[in-house]
Amino acid sequence: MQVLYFAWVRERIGVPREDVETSAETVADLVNELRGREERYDLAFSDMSAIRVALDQELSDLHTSLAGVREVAFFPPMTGG
Amino acid sequence: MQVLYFAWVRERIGVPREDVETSAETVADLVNELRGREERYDLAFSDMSAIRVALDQELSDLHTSLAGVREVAFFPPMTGG
Amino acid sequence: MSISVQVDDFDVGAEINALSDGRTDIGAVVTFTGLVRDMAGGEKIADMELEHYPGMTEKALANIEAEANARWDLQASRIIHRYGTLAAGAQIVMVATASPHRADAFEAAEFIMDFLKSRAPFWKKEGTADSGKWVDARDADEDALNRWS
Amino acid sequence: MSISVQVDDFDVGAEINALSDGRTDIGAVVTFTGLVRDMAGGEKIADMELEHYPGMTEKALANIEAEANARWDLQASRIIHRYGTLAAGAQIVMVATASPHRADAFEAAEFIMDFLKSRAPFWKKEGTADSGKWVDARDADEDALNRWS
Repeated sequence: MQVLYFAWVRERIGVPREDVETSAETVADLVNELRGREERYDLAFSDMSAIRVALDQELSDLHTSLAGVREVAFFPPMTGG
Repeated sequence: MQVLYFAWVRERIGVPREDVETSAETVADLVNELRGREERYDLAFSDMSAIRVALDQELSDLHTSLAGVREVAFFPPMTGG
Repeated sequence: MSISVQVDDFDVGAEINALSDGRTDIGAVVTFTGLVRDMAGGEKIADMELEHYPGMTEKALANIEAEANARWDLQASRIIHRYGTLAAGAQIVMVATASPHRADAFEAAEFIMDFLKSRAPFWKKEGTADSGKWVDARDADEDALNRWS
Repeated sequence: MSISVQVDDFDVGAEINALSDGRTDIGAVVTFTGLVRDMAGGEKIADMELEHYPGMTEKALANIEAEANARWDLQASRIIHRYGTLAAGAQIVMVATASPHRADAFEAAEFIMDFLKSRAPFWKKEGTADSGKWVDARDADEDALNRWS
């Protein structure tokens, strides 16, 4: 599964995207799995209220299933316009 | 006193402006005086709900005094923009 | 703040540039451009005759612009209103507002347009194939003013 | 309906002309242009870095534009959003809407801007003299969305 990071989430994790082997069932499971791997993930995801998630380029949330999803993106609240 | 007419008020009265000798005290008095003079005024002012008035280029109303006023204008509701 | 009442056409892009060129403090520019539509009430419109009240028009536009600048945080504003004979598709009016904040720029431009519609001394006569017809004031335009009071 | 996500600058006047040239049925064109401000929270801003999510950005902009066209009576619309490094004073975004009616053109442009502010995947990093700071999302921008629901 492709996992993408943007803005300060990208900066904290240190890469813009990576291929992640996981059997996580939901976004929240994936986050917990990553936080257990290395400190940089733990730091990036320490306050999930400041994190937004998109599944296959559609805004979603932590409780959504990852079944069939190819691309997960984590980023701060958007500041366009 | 200079009296100006615009849009269909001007068309009905037949002139864009004229000098009017009057001792009318209010706008309503002036309108009544003009209506008594000729039919074209009577026609133009037959429905005063469709007429707006400006005194010295400021929007005003029928009950306002003409004391000190140099320019009176009659016109339909404005359609700018 | 600047207003023009003129026969000549105008260039919205050039007006935006004149407001914002060389400045780095503006966050938002809103423009409104009004055009002559080719249809009105199911009738084909060839052109529009715009009559105005020279002298009063300039005062009314300057007052509307000053009022907008008093109500909202504007860094610049511009009003241009044409008169004379305008063909279908021609530009009639433009309003531009610049502000640090988008809401101020939007609201001020809407406010100015609402006032121009029924408080600036212009009168429109639509030219159809065989005659001309004075445009009636719309209740909706009068109602639009009430939201600002 | 047309959207662009690009590094290059744009010309608002040319975009307005592209919407309206050769047409005689448009009554109102509204444009919004967003610019990089040189100050934020009392600090001097030299430039702004705009990051986005290629692919998702284009989808989000197309969805916002389609929703605006579904809600209001629009004859044409255009969204351009830049990314990359933009100097203070530079143009960031423009929205243009054309409609027979001024209220539709104004509301649709405001709606699109409100959505771009907090639903399009862009992130701004302000460059100050010695560092960079990610711009926080504003509660006011989130609140602005609620009026359309």
